[in-house]
Amino acid sequence: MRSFVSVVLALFAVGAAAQQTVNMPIVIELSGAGAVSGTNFRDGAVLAIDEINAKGGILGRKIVAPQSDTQSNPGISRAQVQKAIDSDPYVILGPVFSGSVKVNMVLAQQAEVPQITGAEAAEITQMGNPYIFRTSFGQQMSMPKIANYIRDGLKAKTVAVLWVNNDFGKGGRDTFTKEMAARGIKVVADVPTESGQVDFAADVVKLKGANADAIFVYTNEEESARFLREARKQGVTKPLIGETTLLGQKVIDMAGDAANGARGHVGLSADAPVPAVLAWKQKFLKRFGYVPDHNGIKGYTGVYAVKYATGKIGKFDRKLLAKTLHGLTITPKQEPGILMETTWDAHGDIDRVSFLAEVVDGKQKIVQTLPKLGK
Amino acid sequence: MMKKLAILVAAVALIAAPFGLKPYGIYLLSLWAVMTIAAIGLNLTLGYAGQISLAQGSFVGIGAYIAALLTTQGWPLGLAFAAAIVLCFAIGWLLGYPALRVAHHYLAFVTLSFATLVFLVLRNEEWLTKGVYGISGIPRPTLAGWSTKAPLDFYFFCLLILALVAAAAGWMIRSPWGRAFTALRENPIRASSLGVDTRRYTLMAFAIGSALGGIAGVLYAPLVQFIEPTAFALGLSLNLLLMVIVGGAGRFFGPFLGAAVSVLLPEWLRFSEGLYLMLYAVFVMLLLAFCPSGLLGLGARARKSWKPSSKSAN
Amino acid sequence: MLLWQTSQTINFAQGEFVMLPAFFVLAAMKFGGLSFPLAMLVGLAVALLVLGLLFKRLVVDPIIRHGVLPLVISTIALAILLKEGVKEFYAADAQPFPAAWATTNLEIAGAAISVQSLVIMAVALVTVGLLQYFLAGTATGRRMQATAQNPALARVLGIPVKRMILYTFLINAALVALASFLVSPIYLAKFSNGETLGLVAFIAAIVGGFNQVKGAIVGGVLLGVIDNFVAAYLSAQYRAAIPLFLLIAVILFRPQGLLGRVEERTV
Amino acid sequence: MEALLEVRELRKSFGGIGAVNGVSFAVREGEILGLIGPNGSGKSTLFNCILGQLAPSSGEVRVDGRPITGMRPCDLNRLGISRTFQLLQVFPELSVRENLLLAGQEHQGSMWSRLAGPRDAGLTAAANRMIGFFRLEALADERAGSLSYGQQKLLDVAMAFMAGPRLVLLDEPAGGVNPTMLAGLRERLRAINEAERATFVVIEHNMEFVMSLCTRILVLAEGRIIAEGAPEVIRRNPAVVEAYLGG
Repeated sequence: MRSFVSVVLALFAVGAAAQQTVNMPIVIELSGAGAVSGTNFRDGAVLAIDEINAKGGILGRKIVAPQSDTQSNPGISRAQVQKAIDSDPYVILGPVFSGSVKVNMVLAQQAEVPQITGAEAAEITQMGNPYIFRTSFGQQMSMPKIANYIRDGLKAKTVAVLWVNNDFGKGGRDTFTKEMAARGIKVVADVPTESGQVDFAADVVKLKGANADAIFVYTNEEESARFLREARKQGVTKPLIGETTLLGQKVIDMAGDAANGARGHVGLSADAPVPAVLAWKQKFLKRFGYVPDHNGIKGYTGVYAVKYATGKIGKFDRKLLAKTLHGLTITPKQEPGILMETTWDAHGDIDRVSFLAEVVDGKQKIVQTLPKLGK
Repeated sequence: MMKKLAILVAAVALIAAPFGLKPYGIYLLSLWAVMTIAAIGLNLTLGYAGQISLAQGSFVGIGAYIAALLTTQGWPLGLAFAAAIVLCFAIGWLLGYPALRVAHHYLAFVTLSFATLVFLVLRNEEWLTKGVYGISGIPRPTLAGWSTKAPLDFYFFCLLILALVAAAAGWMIRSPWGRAFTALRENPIRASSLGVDTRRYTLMAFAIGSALGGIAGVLYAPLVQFIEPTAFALGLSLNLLLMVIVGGAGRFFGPFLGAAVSVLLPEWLRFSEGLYLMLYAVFVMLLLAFCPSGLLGLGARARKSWKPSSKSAN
Repeated sequence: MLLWQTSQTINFAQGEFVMLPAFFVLAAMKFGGLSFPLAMLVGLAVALLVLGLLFKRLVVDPIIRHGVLPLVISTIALAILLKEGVKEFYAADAQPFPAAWATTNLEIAGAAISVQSLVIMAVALVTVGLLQYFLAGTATGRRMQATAQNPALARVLGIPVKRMILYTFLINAALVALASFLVSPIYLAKFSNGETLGLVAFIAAIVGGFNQVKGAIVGGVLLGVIDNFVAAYLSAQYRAAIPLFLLIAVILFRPQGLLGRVEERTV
Repeated sequence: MEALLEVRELRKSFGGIGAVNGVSFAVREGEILGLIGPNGSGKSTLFNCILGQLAPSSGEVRVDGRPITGMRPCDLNRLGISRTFQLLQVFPELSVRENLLLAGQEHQGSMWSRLAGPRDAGLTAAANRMIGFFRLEALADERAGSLSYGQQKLLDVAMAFMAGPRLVLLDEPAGGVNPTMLAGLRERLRAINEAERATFVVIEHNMEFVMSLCTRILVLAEGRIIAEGAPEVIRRNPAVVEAYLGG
């Protein structure tokens, strides 16, 4: 019914395109535990929307993007997504927290509204929902790459895991452990930490005691920074391996010297050695006054993906948009705003090049570029 | 007389409210009804019996997890209600024991510890609660052929439960128990010398308040249709406490207003975008500065100033 | 971080109070272009003004007459306000905070000890010493303690109760500012830091005994040791529960705190 | 004849300092026993030990020959032992009538029947009788907290009688009550004593009040009984005079 209305509206819109707008609500974590990621995502999306609007919008329609804060609370995120759906949106952007996404992706699916999420938990794209799309690697994509690096790059036989005990950290840890088992690498220490934890002394003691060949760190940015400082303080010498949340520029800024030597896999990075990404970073910094993390890229590229796919269809049709995005590859040549060549698979997961990086002298240095999986 | 009329008007308004609202508004109203139930429970413990509890949110959580675990296994929601009431009553009873030994902020922190413990158990005991992943796909109930799947139907279901709970709580407060609870709050030593079994009433106040929290939880799970531990962390308990105090502790209709402030006010303030939570906080602080006995206290004060003949008292 | 109950106030925003001064400093450096030491002084002054004087005048005074509960709620709201304010007007992400001293490690008998920890310990000890001296050794301090223990009696004895309470708030503000400057280089300055800090501080205060400065310190140290011990040797998943159980045990079996004296209860 | 209340060798000390040092006495049914003594002589502590608010360090309390030491106040109350406190203890947020209803309700039925069963069961009638008896009619629906001190004191006493107790321990019922009201109070107490055969133990500093009300008087000093006898005997006892003037 709703999509029928929107089709009618879309057809009608051809005549009155100049006055028409397209509604892309942003439902995101602007307060509570997810505020950092959410704010990045939001600002990334806003940056893209303003650029697109400045150039005349999508198919001649300006984007309007009302923002609503989920307070990092799934119950409230459900209310806000409901509100967004009530306003007859074209696409919903956000949220980032996997828990929140799991609540409201069902609503978006029922209303047949495509949802561009920032969440990375593996199961989201495995529930058969044709309206959910990621803009970054899910954990089931990134963990094998890290696992390979630990086996081939480090030749480690044992590994210790430090993870943050929320859905993000737990999901990553579970996937990682599975990948380790598949490669015959033993997990000798398994250390959960609290979200927002400030004192990592005991955890570092435990990790040191395990004496593993490598330590895999999967916590949010600030905790990573605090951990790095504590690890430096206690003189940990084993390689510290991580994802974007360990190697990001933000972590490096916060951890100072202590970040040097940390290395690992970066699925999506504002520090990627891709000119388009670096230029984007500068643009973002100039506009918002802070250095974005990968969530900024998620929001930004998500909006551009919608723009490109819509342009390809030639009209505003939510169902068709979802269908088009599945299996779609967008290259920066076709759409500069996508920054890097990106492919969506049938589940809404993405495929993209990624990087192995190391922190050297307070800078993230890309050691190796890993190709897309699909190639 | 006036009061009865006001209640009637309010009831009609609540039944009429969702018509003309979009699902979002109906969802919020349903959430309000659920939170009101939990707040009524806390009001019993705190407002009437004077026992501070920072664990009410945990009972909502226990109720919600019972509902989620049972209904996703195909059991009816009615069974979840029964199980939640029994279990929360029992746990609430046990939680009441520290209250016999300590009071005020010490009791606050015993209950706070309990709240943290419940959160940790919900998060860490993955075999039971699915841990941080949460439980999704919680079905909404069908009652004698009436499916509450649609937002409107589910709202009326919540409203029905709220009415039942309110009626039961009202009955109790007007029974000798209500007087005994008040006596417990105002002067437990004197109450005891008048034959009031303070121990049993204290435990009862905790247990019943907790059971109502459990009922709210059983409704919360199918309302949101996804639950995870952080929703029931300390924040919810503090929020419920805020509802009770802001509405007017120890006043029957306090929780109704308090829940409205807590659930609906932030939504109304969203026009201010990033500032809305700050405005909300300022509102709460101002309200408490000018009327520490809550919104209903404000009403009572207004009435008093109209009727200067009644004796002023402290 | 540890002076608490002198004014019979439960402050759920105490953690936010520790979080905030670091941002005063950062803001002074960023917008005022001040050097770090100067910014610290500004931060301290602003903390005294806002977290001491204004907090008392605008939040506590109008409400405290009406009982503790409304005040508790009000401080919860205040915590939201402070958190959101910092997030909205400064930044949502964690900010590195300069340390006033070297961040290098010292090798002592083979163990690495960071200068930071030493400085923190030293400053904490000196502060406690000064505070203890002030409260027990000076006339004003003794008056403050008298006020805390029995305001009515203190008034009868001719102690300017109001001013004493104000002093208490100012000292509290100074202490949180100090705590803020000490922990922020390690913890990083972030708007949501208060949530963790407040709880820890409060538990420390209860464990050690209310209105006992010494007790709060012992409580704090004990808590830190136990927390780390549990995380290292028992269950890291349940580490948050342990201090709380300690708390319950203390409350139920030694309500006066580990170091506190028994207060006679009157019927 | 067996005593209604019997106290044997009761002792209570706080941190090594004895407040009650071996007190024994008996109260016969229908008696009005006065308990006097200087401040700090242990009168209120004695009451608290008898009534379960404090646990005695040693000694025994019997009612009808049955030991009740260590029983909780609420259970004692339901045995028909009631009390008032030295300081005012009414429930300020409840109305006068509700205060009285509360004072009577726990003596009826079980906890469950109080929740589910008939609301009243003669309770309101009893409360109204009590209101009439203590002449509180005009104030029946006022908040107890809004009453004058003397009125609250009357209510306090009325509450103690609500459940038809056999033994009432009154802790300074005359304190702070004006002389007119005091005469009324004495008259009421005497009337109840005669009509219901209710037994009283009264702590009081107002000598005139005690002497005119009580049939027998105990004098306590430093936690011990130093004199016992009819009012006129006590009045002339040199030890009593010494304790009051010298203490």
